Amino acid sequence: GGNTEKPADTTEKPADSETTTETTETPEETDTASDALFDLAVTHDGDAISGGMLKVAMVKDEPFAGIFLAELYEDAYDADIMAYASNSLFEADGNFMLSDEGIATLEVDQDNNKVLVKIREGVKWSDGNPLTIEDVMLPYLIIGHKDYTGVRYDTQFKNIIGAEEYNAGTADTISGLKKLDETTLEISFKTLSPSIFYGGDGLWTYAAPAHQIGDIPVAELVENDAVRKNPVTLGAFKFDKIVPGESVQFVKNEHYWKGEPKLDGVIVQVVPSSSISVAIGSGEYDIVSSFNATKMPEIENYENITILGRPELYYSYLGFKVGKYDYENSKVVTDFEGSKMGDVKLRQALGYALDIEAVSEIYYNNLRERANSLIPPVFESFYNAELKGYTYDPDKAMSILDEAGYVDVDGDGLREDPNGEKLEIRLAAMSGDATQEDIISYYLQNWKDVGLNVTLTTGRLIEFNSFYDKVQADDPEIDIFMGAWGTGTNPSPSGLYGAADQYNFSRYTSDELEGYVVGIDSPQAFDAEWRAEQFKAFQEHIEEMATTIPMQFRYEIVPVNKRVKNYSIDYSEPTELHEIELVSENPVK
Amino acid sequence: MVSVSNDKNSNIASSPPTGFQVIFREFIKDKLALVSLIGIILVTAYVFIMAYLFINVDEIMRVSLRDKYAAPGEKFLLGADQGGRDIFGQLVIGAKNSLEIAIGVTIITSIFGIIVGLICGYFGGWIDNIIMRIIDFFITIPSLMLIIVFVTIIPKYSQYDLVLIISLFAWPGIARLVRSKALSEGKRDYVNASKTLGTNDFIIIFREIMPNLSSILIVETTLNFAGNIGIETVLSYLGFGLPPSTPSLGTLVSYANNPLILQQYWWCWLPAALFILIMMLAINFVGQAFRRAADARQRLG
Amino acid sequence: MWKTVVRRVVIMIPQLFVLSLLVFILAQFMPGDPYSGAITPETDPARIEELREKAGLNDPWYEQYVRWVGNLVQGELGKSYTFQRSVGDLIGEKATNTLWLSLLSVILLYSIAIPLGILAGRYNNSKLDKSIVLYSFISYAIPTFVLGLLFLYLFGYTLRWFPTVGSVSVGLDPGTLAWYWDKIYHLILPASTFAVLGTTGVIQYLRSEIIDAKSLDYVRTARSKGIPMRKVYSKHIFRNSLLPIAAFLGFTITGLLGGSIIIETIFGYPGMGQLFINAILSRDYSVITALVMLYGFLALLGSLLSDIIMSIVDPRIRIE
Amino acid sequence: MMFMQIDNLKVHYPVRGGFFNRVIDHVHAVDGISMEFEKGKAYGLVGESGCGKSTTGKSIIGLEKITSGKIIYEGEDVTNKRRDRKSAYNRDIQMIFQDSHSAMNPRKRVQDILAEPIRNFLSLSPQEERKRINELLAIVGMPEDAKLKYPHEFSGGQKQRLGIARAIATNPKVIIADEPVSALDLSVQAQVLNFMKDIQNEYGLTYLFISHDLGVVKHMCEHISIMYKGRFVETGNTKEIFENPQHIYTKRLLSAIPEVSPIGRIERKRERVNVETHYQKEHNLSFDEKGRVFDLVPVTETHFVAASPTIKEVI
Amino acid sequence: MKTTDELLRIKNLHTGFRIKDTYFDAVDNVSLSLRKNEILAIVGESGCGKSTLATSIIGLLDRNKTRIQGEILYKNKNLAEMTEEELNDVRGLDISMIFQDPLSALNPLMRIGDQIEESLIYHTKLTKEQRKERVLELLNQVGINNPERVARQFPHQLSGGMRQRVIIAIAISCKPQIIIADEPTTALDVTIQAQILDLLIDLQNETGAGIILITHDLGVVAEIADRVAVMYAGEIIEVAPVEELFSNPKHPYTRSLFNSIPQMSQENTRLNVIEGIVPSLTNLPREGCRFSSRISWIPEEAHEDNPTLHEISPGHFVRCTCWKHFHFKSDIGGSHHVYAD
Ligand SMILES: Nc1ncnc2c1ncn2[C@@H]1O[C@H](COP(=O)(O)OP(=O)(O)OP(=O)(O)O)[C@@H](O)[C@H]1O
Ligand SMILES: Nc1ncnc2c1ncn2[C@@H]1O[C@H](COP(=O)(O)OP(=O)(O)OP(=O)(O)O)[C@@H](O)[C@H]1O
Ligand SMILES: [Mg+2]
Ligand SMILES: [Mg+2]
Repeated sequence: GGNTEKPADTTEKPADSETTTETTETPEETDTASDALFDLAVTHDGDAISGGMLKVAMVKDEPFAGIFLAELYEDAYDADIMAYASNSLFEADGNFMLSDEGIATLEVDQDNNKVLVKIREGVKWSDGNPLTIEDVMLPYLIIGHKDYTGVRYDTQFKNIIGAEEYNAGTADTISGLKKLDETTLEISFKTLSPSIFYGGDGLWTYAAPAHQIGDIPVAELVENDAVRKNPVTLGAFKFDKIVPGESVQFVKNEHYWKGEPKLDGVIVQVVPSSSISVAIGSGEYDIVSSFNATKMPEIENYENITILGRPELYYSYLGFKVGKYDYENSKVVTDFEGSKMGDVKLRQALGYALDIEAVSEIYYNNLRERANSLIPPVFESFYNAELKGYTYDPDKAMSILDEAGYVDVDGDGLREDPNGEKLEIRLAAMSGDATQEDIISYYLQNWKDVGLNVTLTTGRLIEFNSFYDKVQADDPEIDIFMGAWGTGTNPSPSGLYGAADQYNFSRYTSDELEGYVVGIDSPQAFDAEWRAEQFKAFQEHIEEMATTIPMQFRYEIVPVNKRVKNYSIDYSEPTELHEIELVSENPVK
Repeated sequence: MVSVSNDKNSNIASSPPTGFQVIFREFIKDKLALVSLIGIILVTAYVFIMAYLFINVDEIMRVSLRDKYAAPGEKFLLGADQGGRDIFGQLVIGAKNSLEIAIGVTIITSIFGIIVGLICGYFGGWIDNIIMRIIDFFITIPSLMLIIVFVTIIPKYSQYDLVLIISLFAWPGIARLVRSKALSEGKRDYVNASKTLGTNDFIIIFREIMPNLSSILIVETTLNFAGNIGIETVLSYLGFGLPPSTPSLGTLVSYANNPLILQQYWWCWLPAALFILIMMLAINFVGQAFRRAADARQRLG
Repeated sequence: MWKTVVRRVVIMIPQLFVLSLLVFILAQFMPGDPYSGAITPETDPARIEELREKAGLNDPWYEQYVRWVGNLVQGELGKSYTFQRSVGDLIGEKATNTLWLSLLSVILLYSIAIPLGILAGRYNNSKLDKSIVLYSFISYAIPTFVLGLLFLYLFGYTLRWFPTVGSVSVGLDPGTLAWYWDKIYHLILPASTFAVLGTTGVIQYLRSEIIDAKSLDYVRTARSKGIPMRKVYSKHIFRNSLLPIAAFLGFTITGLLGGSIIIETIFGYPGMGQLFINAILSRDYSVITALVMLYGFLALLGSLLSDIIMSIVDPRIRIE
Repeated sequence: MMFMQIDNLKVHYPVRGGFFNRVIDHVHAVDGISMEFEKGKAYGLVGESGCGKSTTGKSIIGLEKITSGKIIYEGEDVTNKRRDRKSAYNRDIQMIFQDSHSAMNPRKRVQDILAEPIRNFLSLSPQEERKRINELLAIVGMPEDAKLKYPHEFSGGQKQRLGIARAIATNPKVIIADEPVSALDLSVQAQVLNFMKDIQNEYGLTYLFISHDLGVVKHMCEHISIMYKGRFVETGNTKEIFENPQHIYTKRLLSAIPEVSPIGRIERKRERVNVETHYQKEHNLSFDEKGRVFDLVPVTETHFVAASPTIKEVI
Repeated sequence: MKTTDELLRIKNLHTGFRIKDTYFDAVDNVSLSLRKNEILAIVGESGCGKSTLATSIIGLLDRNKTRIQGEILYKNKNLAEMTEEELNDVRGLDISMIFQDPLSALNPLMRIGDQIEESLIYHTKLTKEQRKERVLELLNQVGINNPERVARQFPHQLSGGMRQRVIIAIAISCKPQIIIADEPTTALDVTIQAQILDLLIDLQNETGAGIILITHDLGVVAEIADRVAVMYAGEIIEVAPVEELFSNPKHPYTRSLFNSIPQMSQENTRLNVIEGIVPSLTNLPREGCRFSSRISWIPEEAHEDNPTLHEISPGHFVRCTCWKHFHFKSDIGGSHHVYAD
């Protein structure tokens, strides 16, 4: 949804092939890289009615999990829903950096590895209780608690001084947290990097209502009604009624610190992908989130909606296994000689052979585009627009292959390797909807056209979870794989391309690469320009090595009914939820 | 007693119970069943001949993006799907696959079910007791769910695995039916007679009892066959059927999940849906004719 | 009577045991586990390993099994990984929906099938009979999902008579009349699909029972008493033919539960069937195993119910 | 000379019930009967429905499991050998079934039906086999073209004759006939009975003739046993039974048989009522506390009656 | 006979079954009458049309598949032409029927009491209590000892004899004028048969109803019938008072039947055998003497062309004059090995 107040989420996540979930929780930023294919904000005129319910459809074929607490939820759709009642403390600017506009402000003391979080006075929870500094501290105590079973207790979190002791049970609280006064919290970190400005390095950007959940044991929290049924929140709207897994009704939060919302409330409903288009056409919903681009033709001609669109913080890629992960010593071991995909020419040829352009056009109606780099263009300052990428060029692919000695010696139409041995390349690809199967078969076809015999690992598309299982385990059945990352707001390659990173799936590392990866997040990188340079060099290097070939960037589109006013998905000019209005009682049909 | 059994005699005496003649007469009487039977045979033959001799699956399944949703016409008899693949070819191959699966499952489950059922029904006693417990177990467990679980855990699964998985859950029903019939048939005096005449049990089971159950078995097999076409398509529809890029009727029909296709690109799903419908109807009509032939009371001819 | 019921229940135990073993072993074979997708660059893989260890996923399967069965026996179904809640609560919520669906389906099914079956049987060989039989053939032949999709498209999307998502509109207070009505309103489409598909069996069964019954001796006796034909039908033929149908109820309900997987998928109805498919897709074992067990248990209960009803309605097999 | 003896034969069927379907009781279908067979004679077994007549026949031929007791055939104990299908005993003892229709596999032609015992018990060449079948058909008075027909193409009497042909195919010595004519009309019944008598005389067959029709038994058998609840109440030769019935149950049975003459029917009815009241009154004396029939005690050398040891003298 | 005594008169009744679009008369030109206080037995071999005749009278045949011609006069009304509704006023009230198989003739799912009560509901104006009382009274009347209990039981809980008594109770519940009993004792043991027959005699003496008793057992006939009609191939071939028929059977068929009864024969003699078999409905001989083919040694000329019933002595009618020429085949030394198809 086009919410406005989410704080930065710096984490990158693997994106599965279809859903747009991973990136829907991204904050806003000016879209500069792309020539606006779509509007970013609605321009519906008319006199607003007073109040009214905004109906939001969330396209999803499963029920939502319904964990409405930022510290605990795992399903991105929950976050989507929570956005209407967000407990977020910070707001971000167009560069995804935390701004001073939100409830709290951040002061970073780089030298002492300390930050100060200051909250506004007079902010109230949806139940009327005032926001206190304890509410800001509580999330740390939850995540760090020994009974906490989520994934947020991670390397970053351990960067907070005292977090590990607290987690081990040897300390009653996290020593790095210090309440300075009723509105200020000081947090001490082991180290600080530029990530801190994006909400990284272990900083937590949400508050939790201590007066409501402070006394609930952490182990029981996730099933507690305070999380499931009647969460107390800070956002423009507050939870009213919940049909588990299906829909949530919000009503306006009179205590909202920015002022009373103009709408009476919001209804968010899960709608299966099969029925969404028709529902949009009949004006059932005002705003549709997680709308799949492949369905674009189904709604293209509707007159009752405006289709908003913006690039997503996402890229998909073709990865090549050129080594193994050494789990004993926790490091990536690159071995070009010993890998089937060791030859850079072969990798490049595989890249040039893919007709991603056609797929983007036909299947995705140009809502996806050929990616040229591992940094989405949204990150204007980091994105290397100069890179050519591996655009479709089968002739080039073939000549490269000929050059490299991959020629068809036995005349079966398929190339053998330079030693004259049969070459079968095993591709692991994720399953998705029906389109995904077509697309993958089309890619296989592309490769066959240049004489490469690529077959599917396990003979079929692999379900999301086991796909990453296999890829991470360096399954010998996998030579190449097609994955995707949602970059989050911090596109730093650390964690994905570093020498010790398990998620460095292609298992490529080198001194040069490691230099860039480490550099980007080093204290030196507080110098923005230097950091940007490192980013660009990183992108160039990977393009050169072709161990990971970017495939597609994508657009997120949001159909909005013409009765909605003051709605925008622009990263830089976000919608203020409390400002949204409707211009008619009933949706436009 | 006297007149009852005599009545029965005279009833049966008026029409011989020998299989083919009766069946033939029944079909002559019931034109719909006849047309259905001929239709099934022709369609099946056509499908198999086309599928094995004239249609190249790789060719059919080749994605041709420019032909996305091509309408029926010159190039594609029944149009093309979103991958620009020929619907007609997919229909034929899909029909072949569905039929093969249905035939495979029917044969396996029938053979297994009939043998187990006959043995249980004839011998009774502890053999029967144990096997019936097993059968009860199979019948009460949620088979669709377990089939789905199976499909997801088989690493490299193919059409044949699917046949085996479905069969695993389908035989007990047949076995139970055959058992109950064999049980009552086994009580008839000709079985006792054979026993006293020195015939061994297995000959009695397979040469005496089985032929007498043949009409019921034919009926059941026919109706099961129809059902098995159904289960394959349902599984494919749910996404747990045939492996991907194997054309399947269920997959074709599942295109209708998308309202756009349902309405505008009807050629993607409608032919497959009609094919299933007509096939099931036809098999059912044939099955009903067999059933009437098997049951003297219902005969038309 | 109670003795028999208890006996049947006792017999169910080994069946459930075997089922649990089967399900558990199958689940062990499923690729991936709930943590395998939980990867972000900042997540320490060691943390995930630690979570796995904590959840006992690294123990030998038999230990996990014993633990699982132990919990199961105590009514503790485990915790869903995707929903982060007790499976019991989760299923409880969905089961209510599915049971509503089944219930309405059964009601619709019988209210369509019984009159049709009776008419076809009573006036057999008439035009009416023939069209009813044809109807029953077609409803047998038409694949569930095709009918479901057509209904959805026609009554849901095009005519917009019925809602196409969810089980109830948000904003209604549970327990109010409006809420109940809204639930039923959401159910009508899937339930009618179900009902239409289920009619075949009942119609054909009733029809042939009635046709057979007409020539039975006791019907002749009844007629020879000089009571009106209408009464002969209602008191002897229909009653006797309908009683077994009542006894099928148990089986019908379990059949419906099985079919719920398809129907709920088509209509996006949030019940146990949909939950199952989602659980399969997200490798939520505790949900998968619990659901299979529950379905198995319900199926057994259904057949028990059928037996009990049968023994109640049919004095010949009345059990003491 | 007794060439076959049945000694204290018992067949009990388990009755299941209670928890776990355990055996909770037994139906004493046959509960200790003894018989002796002389070659070439016909023995009748009479009693009301469910008294165990068929069970007796079936257990002798091996179709039912014997609970206890012995069968001695030509001096040999064959009790447990009966189940060996191809044993000499099984060849020598054959059965004619009540419902001739269901006793023949409707899917088989007459020639295959008749060939079944021949193939199982006699190793004949195909020609010899064919000859034997023709012979059999001739014996039962059927033309050769009957061979190619199916059982349903024959009338009840003809089918019964085919059944007899099958039973005598292996030259058996004993034939157990379980209600062979009760499904037939009078005139057809006559045909079959005549015929059975003829072959008995011709081949010296021994019959165990089971029937509930005393008239038929009287016509066919030299020796009659009256059965009641799995036990014999009276056994003796036909004359003794009919002219000097001892047991109250026998008397009741005899009085219930309708005479084929309207003359004197009023008296017969009165007589019936008398016997019935007598039966009801004497019932307790004639059976033990559990309603079980007493052991047999001799009346004459061939005539035995069940009587309580205490009232033996009274008789 | 006085006509006032006459309860039922059947005149030239034809009842045909439709088989493949043609009607075949299973009852072919039958005329009979039943008097008050009389037991009229109809005997004949299986398939000769006895049951068809009985069910024609009470109108229980499927009207779509049968054709009834002729008259069945009861109280000057022709039952054969009555509508279903009119017949319902007669059935159970004036004419009732007893069926052969006592188990299947009772509704297995209905209590005995209710089944008996049913006809009282429609034919009498008794109150509920009165009906209940009447049910018990009826059960008593048919010799059931503990009527209260039996009334509450279901058919399967009763023995065969008891069930048949219940059926009789149903039949006599409205004190009908005519009772048609189709093989009422065939399924029963001899001892029970005797009891049921005695019961029928007693009932008839009490109520004065006319009973049509259908049976193939000549012993039963001898025990209770007043008059006997012998049927063969759809026709009545001989009618006579019972003593007359048993002492002086005339028609060759009747005589053959008598001679095939084992009881009647001397010990160790051969039983009489009738050549051939009873023809099936579709190939009944429709012309001349229908029995002629089974007594082939009687010359053609001996049979009448259109045999009619001749009254040879008061009340004794015989069809065809061939009886005069009849002598037993075995008397002339024929073989008993007869094969006919
Ligand atoms: N398989 C069986 N299991 C249990 N009880 C049985 C079985 N077969 C027969 N019986 C019982 O054994 C008793 C004797 O049966 P049997 O068939 O021998 O009687 P019968 O004298 O031949 O009767 P009928 O004249 O009706 O044929 C009956 O009470 C019957 O219910
Ligand atoms: N519903 C019917 N349809 C066609 N033919 C019938 C029908 N009912 C009886 N028949 C035939 O009519 C003839 C007379 O039958 P009916 O039942 O009256 O004989 P029956 O004398 O009562 O014989 P049984 O002693 O066996 O009861 C038989 O040939 C029979 O096959
Ligand atoms: Mg018997
Ligand atoms: Mg009859």
